[in-house]
Amino acid sequence: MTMSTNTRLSRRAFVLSSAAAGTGLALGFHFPAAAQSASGDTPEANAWVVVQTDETCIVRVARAEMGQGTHTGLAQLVAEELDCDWSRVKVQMVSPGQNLARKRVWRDMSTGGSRGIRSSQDYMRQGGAAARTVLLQAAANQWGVAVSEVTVSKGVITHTGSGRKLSYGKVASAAAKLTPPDPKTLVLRDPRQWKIAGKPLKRVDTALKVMGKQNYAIDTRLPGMVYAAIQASPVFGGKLVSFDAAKLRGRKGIQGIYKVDDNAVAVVADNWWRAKMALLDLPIVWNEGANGQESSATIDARLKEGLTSTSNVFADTDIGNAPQAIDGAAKRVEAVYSTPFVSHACMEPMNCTALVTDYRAEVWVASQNAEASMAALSTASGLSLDKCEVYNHTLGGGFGRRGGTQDFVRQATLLAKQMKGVPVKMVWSREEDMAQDYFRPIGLCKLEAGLDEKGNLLGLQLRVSGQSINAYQSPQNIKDGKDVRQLQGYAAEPGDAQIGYTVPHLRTEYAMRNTHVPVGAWRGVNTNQNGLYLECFMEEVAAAAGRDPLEFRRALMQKHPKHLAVLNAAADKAGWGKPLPAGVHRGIAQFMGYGSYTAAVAEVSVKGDEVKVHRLVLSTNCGHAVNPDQIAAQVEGSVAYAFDTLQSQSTVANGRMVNTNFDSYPIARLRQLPRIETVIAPTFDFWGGVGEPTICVVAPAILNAIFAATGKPMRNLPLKNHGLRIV
Amino acid sequence: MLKLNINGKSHEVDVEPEMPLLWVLRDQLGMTGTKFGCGIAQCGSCTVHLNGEPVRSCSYPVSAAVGQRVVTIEGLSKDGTHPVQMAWKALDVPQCGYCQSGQILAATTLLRKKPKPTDADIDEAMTNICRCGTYQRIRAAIHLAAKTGKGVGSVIHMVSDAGEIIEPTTAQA
Amino acid sequence: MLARIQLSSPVQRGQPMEVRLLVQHPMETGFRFDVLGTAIPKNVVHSLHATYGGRTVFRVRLGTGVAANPYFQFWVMPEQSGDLLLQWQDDQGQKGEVSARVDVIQA
Amino acid sequence: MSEGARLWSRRQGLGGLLVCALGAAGRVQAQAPAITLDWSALYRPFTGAVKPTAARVSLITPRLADNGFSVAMSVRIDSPMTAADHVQRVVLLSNRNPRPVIADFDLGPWSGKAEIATRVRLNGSQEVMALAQTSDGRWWQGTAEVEVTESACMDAS
Repeated sequence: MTMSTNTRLSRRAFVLSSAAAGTGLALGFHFPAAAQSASGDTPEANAWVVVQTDETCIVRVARAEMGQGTHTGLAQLVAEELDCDWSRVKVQMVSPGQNLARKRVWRDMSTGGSRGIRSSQDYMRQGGAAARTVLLQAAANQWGVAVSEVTVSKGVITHTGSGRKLSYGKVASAAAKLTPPDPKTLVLRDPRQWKIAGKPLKRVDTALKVMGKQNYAIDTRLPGMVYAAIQASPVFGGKLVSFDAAKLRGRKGIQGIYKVDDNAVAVVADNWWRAKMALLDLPIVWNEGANGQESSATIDARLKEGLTSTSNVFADTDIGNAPQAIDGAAKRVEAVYSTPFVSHACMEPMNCTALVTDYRAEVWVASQNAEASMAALSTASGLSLDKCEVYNHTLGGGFGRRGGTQDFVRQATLLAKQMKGVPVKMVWSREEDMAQDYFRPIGLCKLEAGLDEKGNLLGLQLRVSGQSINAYQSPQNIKDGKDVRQLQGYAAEPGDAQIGYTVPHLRTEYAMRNTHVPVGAWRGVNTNQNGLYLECFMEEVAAAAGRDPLEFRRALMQKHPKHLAVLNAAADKAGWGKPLPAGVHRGIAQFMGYGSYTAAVAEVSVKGDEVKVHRLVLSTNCGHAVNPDQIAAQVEGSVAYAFDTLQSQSTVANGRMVNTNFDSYPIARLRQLPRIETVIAPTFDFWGGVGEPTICVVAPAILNAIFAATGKPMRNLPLKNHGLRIV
Repeated sequence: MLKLNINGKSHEVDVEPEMPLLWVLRDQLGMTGTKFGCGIAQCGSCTVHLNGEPVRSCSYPVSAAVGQRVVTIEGLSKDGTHPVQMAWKALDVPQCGYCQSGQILAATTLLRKKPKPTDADIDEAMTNICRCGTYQRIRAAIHLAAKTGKGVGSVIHMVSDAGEIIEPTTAQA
Repeated sequence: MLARIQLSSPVQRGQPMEVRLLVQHPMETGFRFDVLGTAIPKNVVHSLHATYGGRTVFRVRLGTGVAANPYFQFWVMPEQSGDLLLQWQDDQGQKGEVSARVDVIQA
Repeated sequence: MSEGARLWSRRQGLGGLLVCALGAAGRVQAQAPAITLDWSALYRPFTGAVKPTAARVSLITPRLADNGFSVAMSVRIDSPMTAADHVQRVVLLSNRNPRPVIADFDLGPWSGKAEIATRVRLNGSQEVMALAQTSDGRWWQGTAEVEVTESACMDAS
């Protein structure tokens, strides 16, 4: 069992109420009605666990559920330590208001960077173990026996001597009165012996989703609620100058037109469609500013300059003398890869319902960080945090769009502030959603390699020229002008995203070249482009060396056993080297991100302009596999998300995004998807992420297979630039 | 006033005839199981049945639904026990779940027309977008509901840290 | 450089007077980059001081940690009517000032 | 003075405008390294060898801030502000900003009240400290914790 160093759990996490009365507890803290149990009795074993007299075990979670299965996984981890009956487990989300009122007892609410489980597993498992401890003690007290004589299984406590039994629900109230154990004394279960965690249990949230009964933020309905459609300046950085409200006079259902911030206008109506149609007909004058001149061509020229420029470039890794080694090599390989902006395109468009009065502000929203929503609400409403509350919902997709960037909360709040006392549901059209995204940054990468006569790799040098997320979002985080975040996955030192190869001469450079387009975290972030650049190039180098691409990689990975093991696992399960049907070719890739190791083998055929992906074998070592079935779900989903890299792009013309709906921005469809196999190879000695790290190996494995099929490297994405399409 | 028959119940709405059925369902009638995704009939999140045929309600004028039987996800079954819903649950198909109302309604029509669909049939019928990428499980769940005995669900190879397979390959459906 | 000043009113002799000052200035941190990846030079208002009736009543040395459009709220105890003068300077040597006449009511 | 008050109401809009103009409308903070600085190293340049006493100083900030670009902060020091007993200096410190000294104020008996408010930049979630020196030369301090929520999408590269 591995515990991170951050296992210290604040005592206040275990503060128990001593105001117990009758069968339940009078809690010092009040949960809103929505979060209360039907029976009304909620003896809180601790902040994480509530055992009810009817044996229901409520596990409280602070992280968001956006489909990635974190609620199920976290509940499994708590239930494992609690040793309760899994069929009685229910998950309850806590709100940021509750978290603040209890001095952030549930800690971080942010859900991104594939951290939902790995950065909260330690204190949540302790929460489960602490609850078990007091429940067992309560039973021992009732029987007048030593706690060492008491065991538990599936929520039933047994006195080993007498065989007497008590259920958790029967001792919950007594347990809640006991002094919580010192977290240091808690011994967590060995993950290799897990009974509830580590198993492919069913998700806790499926039933509602197949009945259309899952309530998403966009489904919010409040008494007296009005609907808003909104448009911000289509050119980033542009300002609203004016709009001609008279043009909408007399239209059915229209209740008002409002300026929102200095760059947007909203139409409010009694029905969203009416609001949206009116907005389409509203004459709006924008001040586009200089950004109106920007286009994909101007951006491309800037990035190209960065590939060869000597200014504003830095080297991060610089081992040996790569330029000299490559210059002197028997054989040289050089390539430039390019990847475009891509869009998050969550299925549930950005939306937020806000209700603001002089003394209170509330939003109903889908957020990857409800506390970020809360802070945005407080700022935009001008009301202090204690007067604000956020009702977070299951997200209809997040992918990094609904994390730190709470622009939708800000807009809805600023709008609702102009209609005090009226709940306003603001929903973005798909076009607005894809025009006002925080896109995955655009980038180019020039790579050079030198081989000796025997085909051994002597030197490797690469330079990424592209937009920096930090420069856009948080420039103060760029240390000494060197934004190493854009080199994610290329770090020579061990860490969350270490390069898997040992090359005698290795140099990685970044030339920051920015654009006016907002950029942000797009599921997998910079591993997506960087994995593609390096892994496609490695295939080219292996081909130049006349080596099998797997063997070529293995030779360079001997000092990276975890990377290598995952690569081998994928190759093994894919049957690397075994015969394939005529016309079918393989490609391979491996990379590391979010603390996890991933690899992929693709089987692809190419006929004319048609690419068919037949099979993908994807392996991962995420350290601990909390729910293998949900890991597989994330791996399968990563394939579809990675298809954006192959076939989609957000182009810029006249300063604005052109591809603003699914007719011009293709999203992977069922018929395009290959048969996917997931290989899970946990080593139990670290905690890695699951939601993101697989995406970055999907596209290079497929592109490498196309290379194998056609003899042409696929350097310029999307694939239509090579006259190809995925069928 | 337009008269609609939705999930076997009659409703009257006072709306423009060109208002898409989706917004009548969601905003006028409060039936939010049908989702808004794109507004241009591309993604299928808004799929409902019209006399058993799937239509994309975001682009379907409400006036054209008058006199026809509209079935939404809320009307597919009372308690989620429709065979397609059962198969969806058995394979834990949904991730975020937002598109699944539409996916399930598209699948039920496919199975009505082709009780034993092939993979090619599924490819052709299932054009709805799922951004979470649940497609492999959607395919498997359709096979499961149809009891075709075909199809591949999640194939999971668990490998121990010693490199051996510790659990056999599991193919669902 | 534009600025706004607001004083509490009425101002009574022997009662502290609230001063709110907002200076329009980007407070360029030096950490930002332009499209070509060139660092934008640091330029912040580095000092600001207030006099009342010719006497210094408030002074602040500030840096990149103060938000764009620096805002300060502070107090001054006026003994008699006079002029409140606020002056500041940024790294590029640009100066700004704003003043307000204060009429003190005898309590 | 009425002129000042009227203009004052535009304060919010003005601030918003400038933030956008900075191109800093984004709100995700990525890869914020959790490097926190040692307080003693931060206050010693002001207090010398003296450790400030944790008393008399109230530092008020919102517990959550949606980004670190503009966080409201106010300081109040318990002092009669007389010629004989007053606060003469107030220093705001960050334990995570690239430049930890946020602002350094001079006050005096003419201030009437030992209260200051401003808006600061904070480089990620951290503790902030207000140091105050009274006219007897003694140093006092108060701290506050701020969670900068923009760090929702951290990815360590």
